[in-house]
Amino acid sequence: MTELRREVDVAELPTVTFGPRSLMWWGTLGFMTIEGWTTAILVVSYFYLRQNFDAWPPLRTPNPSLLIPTINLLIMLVSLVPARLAADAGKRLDLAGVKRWLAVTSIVSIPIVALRWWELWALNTRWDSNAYGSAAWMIVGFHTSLLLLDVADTLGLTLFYNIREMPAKAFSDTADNSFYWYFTVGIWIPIYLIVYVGPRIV
Amino acid sequence: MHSAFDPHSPQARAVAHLWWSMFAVGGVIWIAVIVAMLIAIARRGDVDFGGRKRGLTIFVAGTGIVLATFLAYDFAVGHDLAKRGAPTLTIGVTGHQWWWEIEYEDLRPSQRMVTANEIHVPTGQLIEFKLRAADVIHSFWAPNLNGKRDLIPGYASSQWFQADTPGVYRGQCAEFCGLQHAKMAFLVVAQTPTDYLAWRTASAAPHTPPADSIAATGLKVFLSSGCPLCHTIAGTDARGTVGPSLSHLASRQTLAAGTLLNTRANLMGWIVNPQALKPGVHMPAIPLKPAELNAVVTYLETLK
Amino acid sequence: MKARAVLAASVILLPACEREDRRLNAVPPNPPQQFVSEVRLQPGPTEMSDTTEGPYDDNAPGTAEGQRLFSQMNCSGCHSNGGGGMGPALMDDQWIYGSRPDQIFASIAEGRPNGMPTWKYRLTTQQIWELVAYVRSLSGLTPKGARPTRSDHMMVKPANSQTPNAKPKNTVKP
Amino acid sequence: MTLPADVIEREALELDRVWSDRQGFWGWLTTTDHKSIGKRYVATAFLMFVAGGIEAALMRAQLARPGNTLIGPDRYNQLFTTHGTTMMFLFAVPIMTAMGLYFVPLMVGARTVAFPRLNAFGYWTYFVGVVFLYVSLFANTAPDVGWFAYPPLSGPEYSPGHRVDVWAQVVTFTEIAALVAAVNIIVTTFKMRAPGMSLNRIPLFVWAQLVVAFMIVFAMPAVATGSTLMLAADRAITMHWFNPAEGGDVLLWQHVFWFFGHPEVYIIFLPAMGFITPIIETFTGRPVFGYTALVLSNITTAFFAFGLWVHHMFATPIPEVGQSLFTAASMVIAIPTGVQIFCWIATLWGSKPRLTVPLLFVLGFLFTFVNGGITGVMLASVAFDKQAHDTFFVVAHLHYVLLGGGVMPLFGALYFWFPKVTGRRLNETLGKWHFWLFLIGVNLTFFPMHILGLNGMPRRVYTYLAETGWGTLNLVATIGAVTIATSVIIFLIDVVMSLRGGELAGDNPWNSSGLEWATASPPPSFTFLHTPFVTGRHPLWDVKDGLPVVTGLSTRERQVLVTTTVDALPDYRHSMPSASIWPVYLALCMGVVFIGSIFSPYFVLGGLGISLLGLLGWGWSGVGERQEERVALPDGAVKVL
Amino acid sequence: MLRAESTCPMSLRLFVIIGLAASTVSCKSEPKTPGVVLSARTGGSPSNSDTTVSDDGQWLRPAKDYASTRFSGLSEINTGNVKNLRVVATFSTGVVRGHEAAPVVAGNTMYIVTPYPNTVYALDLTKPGFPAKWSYDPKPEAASQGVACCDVVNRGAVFDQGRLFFNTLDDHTIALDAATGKPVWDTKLGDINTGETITMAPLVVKGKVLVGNSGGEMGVRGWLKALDERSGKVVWTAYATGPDSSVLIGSDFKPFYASDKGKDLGVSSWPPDMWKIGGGTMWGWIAYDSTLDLIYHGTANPGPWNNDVRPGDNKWTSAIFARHPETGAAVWAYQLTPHDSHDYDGINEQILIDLPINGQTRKVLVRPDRNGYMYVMDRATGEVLSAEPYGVVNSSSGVDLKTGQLHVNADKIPTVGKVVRDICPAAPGTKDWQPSAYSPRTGLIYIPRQNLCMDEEGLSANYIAGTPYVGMNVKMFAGPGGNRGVFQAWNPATGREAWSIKEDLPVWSGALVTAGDVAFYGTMEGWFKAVDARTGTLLWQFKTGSGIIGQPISYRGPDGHQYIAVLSGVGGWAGAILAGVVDPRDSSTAAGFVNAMRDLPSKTTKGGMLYVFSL
Repeated sequence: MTELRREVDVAELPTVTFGPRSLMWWGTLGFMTIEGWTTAILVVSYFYLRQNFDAWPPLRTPNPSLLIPTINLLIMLVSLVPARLAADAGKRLDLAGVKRWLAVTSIVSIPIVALRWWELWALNTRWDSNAYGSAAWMIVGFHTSLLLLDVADTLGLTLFYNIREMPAKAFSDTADNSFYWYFTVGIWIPIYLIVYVGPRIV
Repeated sequence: MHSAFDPHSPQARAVAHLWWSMFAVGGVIWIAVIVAMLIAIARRGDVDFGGRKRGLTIFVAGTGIVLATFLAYDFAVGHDLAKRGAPTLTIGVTGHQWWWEIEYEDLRPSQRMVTANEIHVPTGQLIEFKLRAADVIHSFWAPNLNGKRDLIPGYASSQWFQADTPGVYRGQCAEFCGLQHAKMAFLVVAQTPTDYLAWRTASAAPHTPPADSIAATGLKVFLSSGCPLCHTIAGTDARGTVGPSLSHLASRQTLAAGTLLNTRANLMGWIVNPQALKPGVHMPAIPLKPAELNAVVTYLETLK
Repeated sequence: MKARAVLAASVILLPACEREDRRLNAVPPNPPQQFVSEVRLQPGPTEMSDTTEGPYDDNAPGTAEGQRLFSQMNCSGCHSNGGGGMGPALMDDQWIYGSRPDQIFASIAEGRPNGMPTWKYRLTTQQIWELVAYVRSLSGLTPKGARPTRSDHMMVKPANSQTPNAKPKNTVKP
Repeated sequence: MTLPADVIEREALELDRVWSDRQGFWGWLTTTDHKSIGKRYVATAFLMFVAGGIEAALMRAQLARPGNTLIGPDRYNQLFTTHGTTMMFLFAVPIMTAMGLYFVPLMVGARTVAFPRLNAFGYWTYFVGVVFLYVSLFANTAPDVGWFAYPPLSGPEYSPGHRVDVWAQVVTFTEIAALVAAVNIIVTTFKMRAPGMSLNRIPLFVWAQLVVAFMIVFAMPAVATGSTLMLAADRAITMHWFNPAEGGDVLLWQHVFWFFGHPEVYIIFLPAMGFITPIIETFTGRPVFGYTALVLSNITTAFFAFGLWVHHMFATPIPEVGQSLFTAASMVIAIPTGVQIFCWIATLWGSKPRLTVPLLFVLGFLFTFVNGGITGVMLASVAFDKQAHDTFFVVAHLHYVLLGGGVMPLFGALYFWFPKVTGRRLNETLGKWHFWLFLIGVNLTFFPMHILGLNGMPRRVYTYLAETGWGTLNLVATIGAVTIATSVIIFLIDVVMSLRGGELAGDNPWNSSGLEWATASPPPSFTFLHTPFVTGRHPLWDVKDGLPVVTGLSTRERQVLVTTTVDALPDYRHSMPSASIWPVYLALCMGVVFIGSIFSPYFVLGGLGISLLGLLGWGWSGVGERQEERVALPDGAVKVL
Repeated sequence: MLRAESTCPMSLRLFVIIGLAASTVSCKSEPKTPGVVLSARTGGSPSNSDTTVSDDGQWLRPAKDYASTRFSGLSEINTGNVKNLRVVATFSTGVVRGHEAAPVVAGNTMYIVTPYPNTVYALDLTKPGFPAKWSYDPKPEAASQGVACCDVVNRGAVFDQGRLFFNTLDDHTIALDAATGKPVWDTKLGDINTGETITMAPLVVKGKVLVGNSGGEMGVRGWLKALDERSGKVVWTAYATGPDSSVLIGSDFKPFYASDKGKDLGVSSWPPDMWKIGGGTMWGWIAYDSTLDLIYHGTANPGPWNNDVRPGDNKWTSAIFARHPETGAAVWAYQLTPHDSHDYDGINEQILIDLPINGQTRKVLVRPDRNGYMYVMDRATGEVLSAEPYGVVNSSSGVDLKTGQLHVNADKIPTVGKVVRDICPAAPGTKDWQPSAYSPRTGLIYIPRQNLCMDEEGLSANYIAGTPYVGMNVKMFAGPGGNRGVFQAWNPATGREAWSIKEDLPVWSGALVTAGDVAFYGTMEGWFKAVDARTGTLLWQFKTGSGIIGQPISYRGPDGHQYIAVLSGVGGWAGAILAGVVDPRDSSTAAGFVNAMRDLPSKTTKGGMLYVFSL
């Protein structure tokens, strides 16, 4: 073995960091990129298929309903607040705050998932009616899988915080969980505009 | 009989020229790289580092020039291939699993003609092919005459060429289309305009009822079996469009989309057990008694 | 132990082999010889089975070939895409002449008096059996994994693979 | 200051206790050690190479003479599809990322990858895919529509049964595995480099892996979208992405597939570029010429790779203007590749290289790959491509590129790093036999195919007529295939013999310069006793008075050093999770979801349900014990808890 | 009843029996206005020609008169008292398929022919409850049901010279002695094995029984045959396709438009041999103008529906012919829809009236066609005087009156593998077979019709004799407005709609209009409706047992009072969902019509009943 020579000592360095300094944040960013890109490919395909149609939505397919999706969008936007507050509490190492705001985020996120069911039917078409239906269902459906994943993550974290003592790095995880939630809500805005509002505009 | 190296049309010739020039330049580059590599490992002694950076610049510039030349040449050839006058003949080609339906178009509907797996064209004239797929994607390719073009469901496409010299050129489906992709060939028979017209007239001639009695029995057997449900023989009551048209079958050179030479033995074998010769083909084995088979084949052989 | 594992594995895999097997040169079983009874009533203790399988019922390529024949032999002209029209619907639970594979074989091969032609002189036994499998798939009587799903056509009905099993109810001749 | 030997010994013992896995099967199953996983990843992928090779050999046997009836069309179509799918999805990409997962941490001086459990999950997911495809092959349910699975042939109407579903889901498994690996490699490279390894000191191997990881992130979602979200949905739940009658479009598939498919070639080929540079450096004993040029050409290749996909579709009716653009892009990509070749030859030039087996494979690479590159430029020409497309000419081209540009460097790499991984060297003599037979075999098999293709022989045909005159050249190609098979058998014998009694290698048998050679062969469970400190591009060649290292990482837990992204300054100490069964469990859940989806959508729901359980378990077991922690608050302060 | 073999038996008989005409009606004289029937209207109002005059006490043929007006001169029932109509008799036919027939009344007997099995009943109108005098069962072949495209309907019998003539589904034309119900002759005209059936009501003109075949969806070759009224022997056969000799195009043939001129167009406008299986059947209505001595009939759609396999104009399908009844020789022909791609059969009724056009009165033929246009043609020459759309049409953009050409909208032509959406009108056309009525009093045509559009996809069509030869996937749905049916009053003089009534379901019954200015029609829900012929106001309605697709008639009973009769019994193409054993989950079922009719079973049920109403 080569002879070793001490150059630096890192014993004093921190063990928990937040945001871009932490590994988990980068991992989260990686998956956001993959999922965002997948969504982008679906959206491009949606517009590609649109060229095959004279009308969009196709003839005798009503426009998507806006009521439920808009309500859900508003709930999602509102949910950003507790998510942000939870992240902030985490960054302050405020255990009570983290518990409180995680719980609020969890409670707010459940109706989002529930409304998603009616949101799919608000497309007013079926996935097996035609390519328009397939594309619209698939985009919303794929986002639903992201949504479920993050809601499950939030619920799990909330659960853990309430049944055991969590180490400090969980504060960082809480912040990353909120970070992913911003993404989930963030890409929903263009999806909402493209899939639900778009057919009404053009 | 079937090669891009042996062009018989201006289109295929332009591509062949492009190929040979790319081959020459590419070959020189390949040899140069190998020689450089061999010199590099053979030269013993630490050679100085100077000049490499300039070498890199020159190399990049050189590569760029070669590529730009290729590109320009390719665009020129592409331009030539895309350029075409009004076709003198339009032929519809529909790809089926696994045979080709050929329709000679004509502004007078009654002069249209449908045949299969063998395309006759006059030489010296631009022929346009309207390509359509009946099921999956196929690709129309007669290498001696022009490059390939895909037949894609939901899309209309076309290809064209002008055969220079009379001859028989083989073509084959070039896009994987399922079980019998390998046995989906066709022949392009280029003929002088006179010969072509003669063939065209003969092929449009109505069916004459068979004179000899065995053939007449054959027709009867043909019509009372499953054959007419899939095949057409112009002028008879057989009007099926599922399989290739058998009108003038005897004048074709091959059977089963270029799979077999059109001989009596092959025809018999094909009718009795097509699955042995082309497994998976949609034609079932026709249960005929030997005498019936003999009669049917005798009849089919009269379809010149 | 090892032998048992191998046996278990083959039991799992065998249906798959069966289901995907392209029987290019198959010799299908002979057509049913007996005449088909058009009533369910029979004197004495009854033991009627509706579970018999046609040779291609659990065979996806065979069923697909049946689907092809169904449109090419113009079955679809009368029976549409299973919904009927000039002929009776095939995707519902009503069977005038019985839903068993041998009964359907007989219907196709022999024809039926109210307009169903006889096909036995035109189609081979194998082709008729393939049609039987497809016809049964229309009402969900064949295993789901072997049934065709949507074809590349206008969507006029739910895919066969989505059709719930319509438990046959034999009805009398109209 | 030099570290005292007793401290080193004590620390080594403590670290080994913390990092090593439990004994026995359970330890083997639950390991998150990137080296264990990397090894089994490479071994599984190589097994797939052998399996794909056997399929190829069977196909060559069938094609040896015209009208052969050895294998019927049904089996042949399954074989060539399985061959293509295996080679692309189960061999080439996995083995390249596996090499990265094993070596990137070693080369950047890290103890493990950034996400060890994710790494294990990736491997097991891939493993499920492997098992699935091969079980289906033996159950006569292997896909038979080509590795490209063009609809409508692969659609529900023309591919009844589940064969294509198997394909679509096998692809899904490998997508997940590749994406997980890519994220791991990216974060490992960005955040876990040894202090001092700034961006301009990253080894070219790692650069290549990094670039490829980014390509995976942007390419793989395309085919995942196509296969899982579109094709499988069309087949299973009656969607209409590819049904022209209901507004779908069969060319959409070709776009999404080749948007992945072309970068895929570079995903296979660029890591090989990373193998070549250290081999050339080591055996010429000098730094490679044009480090910056090589890095830049890697990056440009990656960018251009996304702009070429349409050249797979020149025979389709798409606008000619678009085709011209793609022709130009396809030709331009030759420049960065040419630059790389120039740099390597310039490095070799007059260097008195040691002609060991790894270097021989690099030379074989040049001989073969340049040929494939030149035919690649030819195929970029629309006019010529319309003749050559979908013929054996393309088969020849792609095998020259992939065998020459991927497999040959891979063999070189296996010979080169085998001592590091196993502690023993491979036999040089057998290696030379392997090399020469392989080189001859590849050229004998594939060179005739150029001529066959232009003589009109289409791809994917299970037989051909004697009248076509293709018999002789096909026979030559089959003989070549036998030669290749022989060479691979020699290699396998060499591996088995060397594992048993090969020459012991020592830490750095080739006198190489990379950090991976700074630790023992095979590396200990903790990889590096101390994280090295990097002062140049060639750490071991730069060493003057002992390797500079970092101290202060805990020896009581799996702690690694995280550094800053650009300059690689020490930033914080990160605790890695322990071994866990949950990655295996979750991979099996993926199996339930995706394999089950073929049979019923309810499997998806059920599978997701049990996956949630797995996620909870994963999260629970990853929380770790509360201990003294130093938290870096966002405002810069450090709070000790 | 006069039995004289007069050169002009009809008008003479009319004159003698009812003496309605104010002025002498003679065979060769210029037509004059029958003053009693026609109230004087302000200048320029259309008048009916001699061919419309008929015996208002009886109803001898489904269209009432040779001019196909379905106008009854009886006026006892009028707009004021129609609300008092009540059922006076019912009669169950014993069949529950689509009843498209019109009862015919001759003397004191009413004759009904049922759908398959085509039983004929003679009802005695003199006795209470109209008991059956006799019935006749022709026992048609059961297999014929399997080749009848659109239910096993029959559109009625015809009475002439003491005999009743009717067709059976299995291609027989039978003459019965009207008094005894004994068959006089029975001629087999076609072969169900090739897909031929007969559903039309024959017409007797000048001692010839005119009969055409059905089966355009089975790849048959359409024909119209004339049978000798006495012997049943076929006198002439005019095919719709093929060489001029078989279409009976000879030296008399003088079509108005250049596109209809040429030799053997019935062959040269088809790909080789396709004319032999090209459709052009004749299952609709025939009119007769005794002045010009011409019969007018249409030909149905070309086969198969998939138009890819039959490039060309496909003459003489979807056309109108004028022929001499004795020889069948064509005098002119006009192709309404050349190269039809949407099943626009040209078999609808032609109403022969006199119409003021540009200040002069022209003898015209009015044809509300399937393709969506109301053709007004000079019936002597075949010139199209106007062709206005009377429903929603986007499959074409109008008719060029100079060339006679229909401007087809190429975007709406389906080909194999291509789905074309939103084609209006749908395959049954703006109006199908269901005949309209014309009232000389109001000058309006009363059109029962549908308002449907469709999606179409071409499929490859394989010809197998005796099996359907269609090659099209069709999905129909309600047109703009959402109502599937319309009862429309149309002014042929102005080419404008006068009024219309929206009906939820297609109006698949015939129309009747009376001198009491009441128009009658039935709906598929089963409502039998009477509306004011001038305004369209609903005056009375009655719910029958099943949906109505029959043709209402009016006659004077033995008691001297006016009666209205109609058959109720849903079915036909529109009612296929009830008539056949179909499954509405398949929207292509019954060639796509079922998709538009999924709710029919919830609105009515099968039936087969005659209803007779009176004040």
